[in-house]
Amino acid sequence: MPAWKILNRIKERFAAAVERTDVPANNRLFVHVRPGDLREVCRHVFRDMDARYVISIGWDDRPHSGGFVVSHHFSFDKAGVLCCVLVRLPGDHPKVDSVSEIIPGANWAEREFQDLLGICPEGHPWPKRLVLPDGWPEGVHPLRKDVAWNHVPEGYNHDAEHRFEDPPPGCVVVPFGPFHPTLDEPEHFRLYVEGEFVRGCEYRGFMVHRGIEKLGDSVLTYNDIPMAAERICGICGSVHNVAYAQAVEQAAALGVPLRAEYVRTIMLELERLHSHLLWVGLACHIVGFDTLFMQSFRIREPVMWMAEKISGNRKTYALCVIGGVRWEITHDLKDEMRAMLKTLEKEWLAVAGAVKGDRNLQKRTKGIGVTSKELVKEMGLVGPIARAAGVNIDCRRDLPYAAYDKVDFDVVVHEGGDVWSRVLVRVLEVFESIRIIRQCLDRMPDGPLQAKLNGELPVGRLGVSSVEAPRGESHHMVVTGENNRPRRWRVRAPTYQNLQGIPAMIKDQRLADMTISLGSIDPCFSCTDRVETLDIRTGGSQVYTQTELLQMTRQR
Amino acid sequence: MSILQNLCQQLFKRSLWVYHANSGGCNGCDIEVLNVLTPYYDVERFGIKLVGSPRHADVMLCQGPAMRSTGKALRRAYEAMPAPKLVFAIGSCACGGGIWHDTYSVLGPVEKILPVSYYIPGCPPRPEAIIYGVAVALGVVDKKSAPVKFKQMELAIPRYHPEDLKEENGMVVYQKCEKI
Amino acid sequence: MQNALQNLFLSLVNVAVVLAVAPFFEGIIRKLTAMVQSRQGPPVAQPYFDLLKLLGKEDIESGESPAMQRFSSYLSLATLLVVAAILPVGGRAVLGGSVDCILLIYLLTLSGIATLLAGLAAGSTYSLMGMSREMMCMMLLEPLFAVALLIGALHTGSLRLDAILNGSVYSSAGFPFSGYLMLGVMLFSLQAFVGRLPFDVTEAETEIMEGPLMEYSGPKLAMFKYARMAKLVIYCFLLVALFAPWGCGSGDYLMNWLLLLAKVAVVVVLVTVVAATHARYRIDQVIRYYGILLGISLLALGLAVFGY
Amino acid sequence: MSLLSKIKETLICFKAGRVTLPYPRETRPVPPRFRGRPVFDAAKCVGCGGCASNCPAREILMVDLCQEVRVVKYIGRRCTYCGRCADVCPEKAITMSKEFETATNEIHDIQQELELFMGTCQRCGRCFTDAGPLDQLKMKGYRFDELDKDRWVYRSAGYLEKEAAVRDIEIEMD
Repeated sequence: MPAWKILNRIKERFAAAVERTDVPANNRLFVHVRPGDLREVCRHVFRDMDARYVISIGWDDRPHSGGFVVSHHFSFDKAGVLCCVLVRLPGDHPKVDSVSEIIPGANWAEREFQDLLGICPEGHPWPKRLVLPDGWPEGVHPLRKDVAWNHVPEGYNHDAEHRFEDPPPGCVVVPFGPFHPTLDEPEHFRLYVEGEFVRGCEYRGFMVHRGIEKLGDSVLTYNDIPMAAERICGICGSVHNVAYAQAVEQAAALGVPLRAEYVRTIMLELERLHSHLLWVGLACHIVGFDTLFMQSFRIREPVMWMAEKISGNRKTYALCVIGGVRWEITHDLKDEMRAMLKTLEKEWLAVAGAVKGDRNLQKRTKGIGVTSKELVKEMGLVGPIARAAGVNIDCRRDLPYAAYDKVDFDVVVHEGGDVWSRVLVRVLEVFESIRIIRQCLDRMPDGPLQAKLNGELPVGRLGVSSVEAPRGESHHMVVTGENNRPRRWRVRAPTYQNLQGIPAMIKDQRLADMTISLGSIDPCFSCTDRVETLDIRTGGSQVYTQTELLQMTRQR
Repeated sequence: MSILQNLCQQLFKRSLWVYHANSGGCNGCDIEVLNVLTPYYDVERFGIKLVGSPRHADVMLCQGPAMRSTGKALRRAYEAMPAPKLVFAIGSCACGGGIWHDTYSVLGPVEKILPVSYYIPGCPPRPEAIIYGVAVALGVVDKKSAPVKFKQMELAIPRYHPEDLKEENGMVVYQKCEKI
Repeated sequence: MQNALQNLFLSLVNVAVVLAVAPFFEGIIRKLTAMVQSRQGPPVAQPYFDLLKLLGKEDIESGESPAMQRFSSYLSLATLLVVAAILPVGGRAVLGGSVDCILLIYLLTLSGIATLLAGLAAGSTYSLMGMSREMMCMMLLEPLFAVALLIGALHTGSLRLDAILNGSVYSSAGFPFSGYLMLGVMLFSLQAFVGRLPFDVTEAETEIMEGPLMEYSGPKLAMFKYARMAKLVIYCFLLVALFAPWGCGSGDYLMNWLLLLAKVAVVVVLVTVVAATHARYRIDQVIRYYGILLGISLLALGLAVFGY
Repeated sequence: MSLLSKIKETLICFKAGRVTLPYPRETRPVPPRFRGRPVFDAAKCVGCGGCASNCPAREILMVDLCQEVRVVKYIGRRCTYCGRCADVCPEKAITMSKEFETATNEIHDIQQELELFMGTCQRCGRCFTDAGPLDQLKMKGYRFDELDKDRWVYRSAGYLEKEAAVRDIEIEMD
């Protein structure tokens, strides 16, 4: 179903509400609606048309149109269309109807633009500060255009501590983080524990919020941003890099040479390989199985060497510039890569064979951290977490980019929904990645690496792009702008959504399972936190059913 | 007692327990630090071990810039370590603050909060670079870098040859200038 | 009088040997684990360096009650050293044979209690959690050993340690059925006794950050670490002495020790390989596992009472 | 079944054998494309400032001491080793070296500083050629060289604290 058909269906219902529409391509749809009808339109798209919620983004458009803009992004995975529902808001005291009641997964996103832009989500169930540091005074919003990127407001309180809610009665508070051996990244969970069972948690994250988006729209330029973008996350850097470049290219309607598309695909899959191998290792480390941790890192190391040979660095590949890539893959490298893939496949086959029957490992992972299909839908969970719960989504197939529409691969789906299913999904995806890289190596054409660009990029255009990171869909939006830099660049990393599903996953689990449940989403806090601070809370010590829990996440 | 303390200092060469604290970096350095523990690099052969509590640690590996939100926690972790203790800054973010060294939520390099003893630049540093940094710290190898300064002696563009670089007061100075 | 002095001297030799070899076995474990993990691994002498270094580190006084922290750290090592002193190497009756297996069980329990105290004294959330786990494990684990000794006592009709440990039923030609049963139980619970994977729930680094030991630093940590290493040697020793004392009881005292250490080394290798190939069990799974073992051991005890 | 898996896992472990590399006793050659520490060649540098304008970490600084002397300063400590400076340099004065063993106890050890005499072209600020399709767009409005106000030639001035600026650059003028 192409974009215009979806548009027609929206228009049928809300003819009066739609102010302006834009269909730049068959797979992109921008619908501007009246602020008053936003909630109903979103409900229709999310519930009746069964779209997947991606993210909500706000930006300061005052220098150009005198107001703010808020955009809710949805994905029609079966039709392969990204749909953005936009509203324009006034320049003073911007307010927008909150959609968190309808879409629980929008909770963080709305609090984020409340923090960073001062757009008030009216009717939000729990508008607590999410992103900004605790000592940050009210009323200063760093992403507004009139605030400099290095502006630290007066009244910043260095001694402020986060104000946590009181634990439910009968529960002990177990602080988890900010420095915990399994987390590797600073995040703070306050677990409410009763005996050995976790009854709820409050999350104070966004400690890795480095203000990257602000840098992107005020200091860096179009071609610097890929370098910053890949440092959003050290493991899936290339994903952000490519997603950003694609968003800009899409906004500017810039074609990329076919060869560059293949190079991007290869690097993305290489990244998936080393990320999945890493994850299997780390998951084993979390449950104390250090030998398999060591072995999967041993198997992974040649992949890192390969990446270093292609791009000159093991992690941050500095791969993309707008309109192409910087590194070519020569014939020698192709041969080396094939040899590397061959040994990798052999060794991983042995590991997969051994792990599948390992009851000791299964005991620690089966029935742990269960997600249901409903939770996936409500919270917008993506990637292996969704696929392990039987939800068949994969951007590589649904919203094809780079050279993914030119290669064959299967999307690995499992029904279990628990940590063990996620282990299996990831173990099997390694083989799919190997398959994709092999096809790319065979089919890569010759040609230029970068497109020739004449003149400046058009201004004020919107580009959105989704890339399937090892952890799930990574979504970038760019509004092109003046001075050779975007007006707004927003990153939605997969962990941003997946993390919101954690309270439901760890509820009433044993404390010992908390780490592996959290680890199973392959959390990448640095991705999530580019911008500010947050709390999730599911409290109470009685047992909740799934529906009640969802109800609660909506309230909070 | 002081004999034991002396011995302890000496034994750092043979036994070094590290605690790694990511104060807000991108994960890249984290994974590389994990990587040096794994079969190909295996720093355990130098007696280096990763520990989970700062109380057990001799060295704190800092990755990521000092953030406004984690600065205090980082400081607390440092204070929890028993003396003698070292701090290593790993990666561009910890050494210099990275691309975001001056944004609203970043304080800057970790040396703003902690006394850094050794710097290991790189983004991320390869595992070998980390091992090298540890080796420098333990005095196994000598450091190789020194600040480079080119100065104009005459009003002409010099043509430089690497062999004309001379060390002077711990700096490499280009001495010989040649008129074109 | 001279006999008593000699006895005392031999006990001291016991203590010295245990103190000397404990880090060595730990070193072997680390080297072996490294081998399994395809890497070079630390030198075998590594644990000696670690301990010496820890002794020179600053000793941070923190937590609820520093005095109790100090006490518990010394207690943990001291009890194990007392156990070492009363070990009847080569069938030697210690202290004129006045040491019985009840004392041994008490002492072993006391070393567990030292960990409890340590967790309690530190007072942080993770320490307390480690403590509660340790308590649960202890309650199920300690009876296993007691049952093994009791069966020996039943068969020999004596509670004397040297009688039970060396040359008791377990080594005699008529190895009773309950003995086989108990051997199985002890083999399956050995990992738990020495606190290695997959049963190191009380100190799980990735779950509760080394639990009770989290707050300890410097010399106190060294004491705990040393105690842990000594525990490995002593439990392996007891297992060997109970079930495979052959070859001991004759000849030189030091020869006896060497033979024993060789056997202990074999057991240590076994422990290492199992630890390296298993994931850590969760506390409830551990408890269930111990429960089953306890059931079997009680069955064995019942059988032993009826003479099987 | 489980035991079989364990045996399989053990086999995988032992099959691989010991793989530990002997570093630092022996070094493994780095790949040819490796991006190590950038090295500045004073003989080739024309002082165009392209590197400074393209550095994502904003750590290549330019300062005009006077009309004739320009100082290029590479601080090094927050370098991301992306190689953009080497890409845009029109004279290929910057090369990404193979050095990665740069660990030090004194962070200033990785600094590089070039003093350049500037010719007549120095004020155009556009001396560098385009390496990528977008680089030609970058040359607008970054140059800031009002000497008495702020001497940092950089697209956004004053991002460095005053003291740091003074400490970072010590230039003896004779």
